[in-house]
Amino acid sequence: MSPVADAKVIKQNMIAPGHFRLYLFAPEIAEAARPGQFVHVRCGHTLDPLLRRPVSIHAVDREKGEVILFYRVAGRGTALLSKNNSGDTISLLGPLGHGFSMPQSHARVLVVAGGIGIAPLYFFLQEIAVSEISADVFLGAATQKQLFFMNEIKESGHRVVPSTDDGSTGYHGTVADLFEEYVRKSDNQNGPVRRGDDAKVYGCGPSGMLKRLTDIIAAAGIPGEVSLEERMGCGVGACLSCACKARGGKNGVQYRRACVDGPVFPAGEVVWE
Amino acid sequence: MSPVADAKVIKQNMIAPGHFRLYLFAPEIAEAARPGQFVHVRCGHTLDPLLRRPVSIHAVDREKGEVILFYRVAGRGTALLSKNNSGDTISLLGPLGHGFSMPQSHARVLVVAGGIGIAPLYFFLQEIAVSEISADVFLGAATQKQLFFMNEIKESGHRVVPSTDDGSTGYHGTVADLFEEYVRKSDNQNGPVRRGDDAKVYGCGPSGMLKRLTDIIAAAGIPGEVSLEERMGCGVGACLSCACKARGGKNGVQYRRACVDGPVFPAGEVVWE
Amino acid sequence: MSGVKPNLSVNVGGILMKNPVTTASGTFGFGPEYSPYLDLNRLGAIVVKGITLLPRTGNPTPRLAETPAGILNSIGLQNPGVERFISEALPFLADYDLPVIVNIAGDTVDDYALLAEKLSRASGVGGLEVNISCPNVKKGGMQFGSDPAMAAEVTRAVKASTGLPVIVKLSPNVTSIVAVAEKVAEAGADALSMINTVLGMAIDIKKKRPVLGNLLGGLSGPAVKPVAVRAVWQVYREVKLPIIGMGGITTAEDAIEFILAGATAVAVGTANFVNPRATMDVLEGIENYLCENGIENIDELTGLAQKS
Amino acid sequence: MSGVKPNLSVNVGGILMKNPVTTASGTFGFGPEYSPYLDLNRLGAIVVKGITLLPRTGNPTPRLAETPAGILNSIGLQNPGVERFISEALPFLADYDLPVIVNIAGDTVDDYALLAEKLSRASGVGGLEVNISCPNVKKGGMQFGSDPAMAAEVTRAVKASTGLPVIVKLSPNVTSIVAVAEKVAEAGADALSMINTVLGMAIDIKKKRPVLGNLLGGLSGPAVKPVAVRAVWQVYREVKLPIIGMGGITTAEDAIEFILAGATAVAVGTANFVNPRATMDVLEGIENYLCENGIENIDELTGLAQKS
Ligand SMILES: Cc1cc2nc3c(=O)[nH]c(=O)nc-3n(C[C@H](O)[C@H](O)[C@H](O)COP(=O)(O)OP(=O)(O)OC[C@H]3O[C@@H](n4cnc5c(N)ncnc54)[C@H](O)[C@@H]3O)c2cc1C
Ligand SMILES: Cc1cc2nc3c(=O)[nH]c(=O)nc-3n(C[C@H](O)[C@H](O)[C@H](O)COP(=O)(O)OP(=O)(O)OC[C@H]3O[C@@H](n4cnc5c(N)ncnc54)[C@H](O)[C@@H]3O)c2cc1C
Ligand SMILES: Cc1cc2nc3c(=O)[nH]c(=O)nc-3n(C[C@H](O)[C@H](O)[C@H](O)COP(=O)(O)O)c2cc1C
Ligand SMILES: Cc1cc2nc3c(=O)[nH]c(=O)nc-3n(C[C@H](O)[C@H](O)[C@H](O)COP(=O)(O)O)c2cc1C
Ligand code: FES
Ligand code: FES
Repeated sequence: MSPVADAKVIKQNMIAPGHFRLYLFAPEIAEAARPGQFVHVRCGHTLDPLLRRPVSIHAVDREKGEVILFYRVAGRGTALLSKNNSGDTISLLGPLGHGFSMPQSHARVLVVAGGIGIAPLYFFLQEIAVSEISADVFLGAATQKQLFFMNEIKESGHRVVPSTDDGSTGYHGTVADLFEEYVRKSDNQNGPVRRGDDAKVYGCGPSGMLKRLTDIIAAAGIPGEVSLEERMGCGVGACLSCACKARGGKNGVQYRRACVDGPVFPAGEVVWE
Repeated sequence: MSPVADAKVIKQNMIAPGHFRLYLFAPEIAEAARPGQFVHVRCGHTLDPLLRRPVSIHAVDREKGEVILFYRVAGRGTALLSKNNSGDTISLLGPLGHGFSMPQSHARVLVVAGGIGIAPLYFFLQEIAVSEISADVFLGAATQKQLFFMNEIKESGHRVVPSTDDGSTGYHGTVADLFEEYVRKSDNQNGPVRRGDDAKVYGCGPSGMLKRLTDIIAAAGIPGEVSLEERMGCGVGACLSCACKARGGKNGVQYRRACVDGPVFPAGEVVWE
Repeated sequence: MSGVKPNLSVNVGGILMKNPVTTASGTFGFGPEYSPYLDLNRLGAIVVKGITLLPRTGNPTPRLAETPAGILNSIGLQNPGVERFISEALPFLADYDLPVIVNIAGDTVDDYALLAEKLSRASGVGGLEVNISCPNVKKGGMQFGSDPAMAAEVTRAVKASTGLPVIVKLSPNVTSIVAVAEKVAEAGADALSMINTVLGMAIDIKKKRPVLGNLLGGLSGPAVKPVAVRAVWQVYREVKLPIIGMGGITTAEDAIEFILAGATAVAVGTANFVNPRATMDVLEGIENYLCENGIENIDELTGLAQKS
Repeated sequence: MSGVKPNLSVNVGGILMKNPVTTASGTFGFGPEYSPYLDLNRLGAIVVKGITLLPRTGNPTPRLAETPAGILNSIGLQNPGVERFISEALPFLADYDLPVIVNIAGDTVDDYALLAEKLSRASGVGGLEVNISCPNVKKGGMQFGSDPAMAAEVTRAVKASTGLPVIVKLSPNVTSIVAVAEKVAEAGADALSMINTVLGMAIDIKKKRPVLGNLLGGLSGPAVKPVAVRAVWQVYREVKLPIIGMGGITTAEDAIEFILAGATAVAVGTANFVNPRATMDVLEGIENYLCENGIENIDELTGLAQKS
């Protein structure tokens, strides 16, 4: 039986305006969770809003039985969620979905995160660090204050290349632009990423950014995986509301369910609208 | 303009299981409030539950600008209300309705409160104490632990005669039974309440109790006022959902609006179903 | 653009409103009830409680039940009758500068005609809203609204008895609201309003009987908003009459949904009970939305979602 | 009395259910999706997602919008088609001991007949639920459900093609659900289920276009409960067929409202998305209610509110 956990809030920290890290006691979920998976969260206790909200698992502490979420207040559900304090109870379903595949130990790992997209990739970076794999992390945000967890990521052995839309830190532009330049340079100068390399890209962020990322890596011939954000109903594959277009099937394009077939898909399989 | 006050919660105390005293900062309402009036309270912040809940004004502290409510958790709305803590904001409409008339200074004041019915009568007792009127208070509850505020009421100069359904304190039986005996004794023994006395009864409690009370005082020829509990929509007289039957009109019976014509009515005007 | 004040005025079938926000009949009394909470002059119009020829005492209590994000009501047209409405309630509104729209309901076609006639002779009435869709009365009411031919007959009778603009209020409790709207339009209605309440019911599982004294009731409030927006969308496509949209509007965002779907004006109903200033919040929010979107004229917004 | 376990078993037009709790088509997949969360054997029956003759890809996305205490969906009958349903989905359910009710939808009367035939030959099907009320498909769907004569024709065709119990699922989007129910009963239906979703719509005010890819959608969830209870109440009075009640059931209290109004069984739909164990909570709550009220047999509860 998969748990519907009534998780106790351990603590909740606002780490920037509208951005929260929520620590929940849910040992079974912590135990089972893999990077890229999500929990389906009941944000309030009344019939409005009605549906759960999908939130990536951002980190776990298996010893303490903790599941940690990192989220941005986007609307009513997440606003309610942010009102929870230590001792409150939140209903969680999970871990759900198909996460990131774990890279081979000798692989060249490139992580591209836009905005809140760092949420699940942070967990991914934690987990590969345990296997002593280090990654190049391209971290994009609107502005310096929203470049979250740079130091923590560096401390676990990864390299971080930041970008900001307003140029307040690092590369001035989007993280897709930054990554494109990086890949182009690699190509030209025989640099670190080449066709045939055992490189792999892991991306999460707004869909515009992921579409660009997919184009860039397709052109460069690098495989990759991206995590999609679809509106979800059930989260368990029953309602067919999270349909997203993927290559395959009889007509070359078929609907797949982001909640169980994803949210992480091989970049090359996604059919962008 | 009447206020729709966004009142800050000063504090909320559970004074018995499921019973709360809620202190709100709402100076305009505190200033204007009269005993028997109520506030229309938004218990949550979402669309469910949708409607406000009527709650009597239980006390005010005009100097501090405080409005105090005393309520019992009866369902979803009041359950949500009980979750509010100091610093939270609650929307109030009020003071609303037609309250108790203030007794003449020489009047013999008899107060009959059943259960949570003490909520508005407490305010009434406070206010008449300021005018140095003291009352005989018949206070009924299911059990001793729910005989609220006995000492506070005594301290403000009133006499309290308690009754409990389980006999754990005072008279063993309902407060209506207690009051009936009292009135009968008064009659027989030429005691304190007599026809022609300037006595007046003020009652609040479950509708079964108020109906009995009305019968008792009608038989004894004592005037009285009772506060009714009707399901309310708007609270301001617009929706006609709080209709209650009262004597008057062409057919001898007419609907009156509990929210604006009441909630306090002369006992003799109420037509009990 | 953000400096320019957008033009909010609308014309609903000859009723000139300074802005598109009005009240839903039966949820705003006759005006005095909410006048302590807002300046009535800021409303685009006021629609008063449904009026019948003779006084009505309304339905037995309880008359209200709360449901998820909605309410059921079975008030049953309690009202003082048209004579006392004219002599006692109308004068209060004469002091305000806004169109007064009177919602009328009858048991027969003649009732409607007579009501229209009497109200046309009264001073201070700016328009009539013909309630052929009340689920809470035995005779008339929804019966007229669920039969396109009957709806048309009532419309014609009212039009023949008045020079005032005539708005016909449609029921959602029909297989095709468009079919009713078309017939009503042919019969000469100047505008449409929709939706009246959705027929519903609640049962008290402790007492094992219906909650409402009248058994069935009309569902309103946020719960019905999707049904109402759909009705406006469908009718706007087929019928060229201005629409007053209503059903669950609590915020400006809700109101804008209705306007984008095809409404010329909007009415706030159940939300008044929750927030007495809901009409004002809606009005201010619409104005901000127009500014933010660089729209100078509210008319440009009507039906815009149909064009995408 | 409180010691005695009440008898929860019901007979829905020949389908024997060990308790009155089933699932609403389209909200519970084909079984495997929720099997990690509950023991399917504890359900009274399972109603699977709507099946068509040929596979369907469904409607364009977005297919879901949240509304106040409800959701709008426009899935559009995405399903693998009857052949693959029989070969791939049915075997999973064969391991369980509960009636499998297959919801069928067609574009033509013949489609329905053919589906019924094919499913009658498959093993492991306990009954058919005829979906003449889906608002999310262009052809067929609600068209059949909104015309009593068409509804009857579909019913007759299905009955002629199968020996399985036939439940006809009714749409609330009609002027008179009783009129449809009566014709369907005359045509030989063994039971009725109601309600399918209420036709609705939402508009994205940022994008200024409908939220759903398919523009209109079906409203379900707590918001529609009063409409559904009313439908069950009205039909129970006039038509002597067992009813599976559904629409907004999230708790046992909700389910009991339907039973008191006249339902023999109840289905949990949208609530599964919120609480995967909603069916179990409903079941346990019904059992407690019966115990507390000293009712030995669930049948005694059906329609009890009509008798007060
Ligand atoms: C698998 C998955 C993992 C996610 N992980 C995270 C995370 O770790 N941290 C985080 O901050 N957010 C995450 N999200 C996004 C998060 O689910 C939405 O921000 C949230 O559902 C918005 O709910 P709300 O009630 O606050 O806003 P709403 O009021 O519902 O909506 C606000 C805005 O967000 C859009 N929206 C609503 N639901 C979704 C959805 N499911 N997908 C895309 N857009 C939506 C609405 O259309 C609207 O524009 C994830 C989404 C998915 C599908
Ligand atoms: C003028 C007035 C003053 C009141 N003052 C107080 C007070 O000071 N303290 C206090 O504890 N309670 C008071 N009440 C009662 C209080 O309003 C209800 O207990 C409350 O509305 C219940 O809301 P809920 O959401 O918690 O319960 P719900 O879930 O709505 O209902 C719980 C039960 O209460 C019944 N109910 C709901 N609303 C009302 C209503 N307005 N009147 C009567 N029964 C209702 C329901 O039918 C149900 O049986 C007052 C009521 C009125 C009309
Ligand atoms: C308490 C109440 C009384 C109503 N009375 C009337 C009425 O007299 N005439 C009428 O046409 N509609 C009446 N209605 C319907 C409303 O005008 C409106 O059409 C409906 O409530 C939907 O809008 P809402 O969801 O904003 O409330 C009434 C609604 C409520 C809630
Ligand atoms: C996502 C979704 C898909 C549905 N698919 C079907 C379907 O395939 N066939 C059908 O007859 N009803 C379908 N329905 C309607 C439900 O079975 C049910 O009648 C309706 O949702 C009301 O119940 P609820 O409020 O408990 O969800 C669907 C409903 C939803 C929400
Ligand atoms: S969210 Fe229901 S199938 Fe994916
Ligand atoms: S509660 Fe609306 S008139 Fe009294």
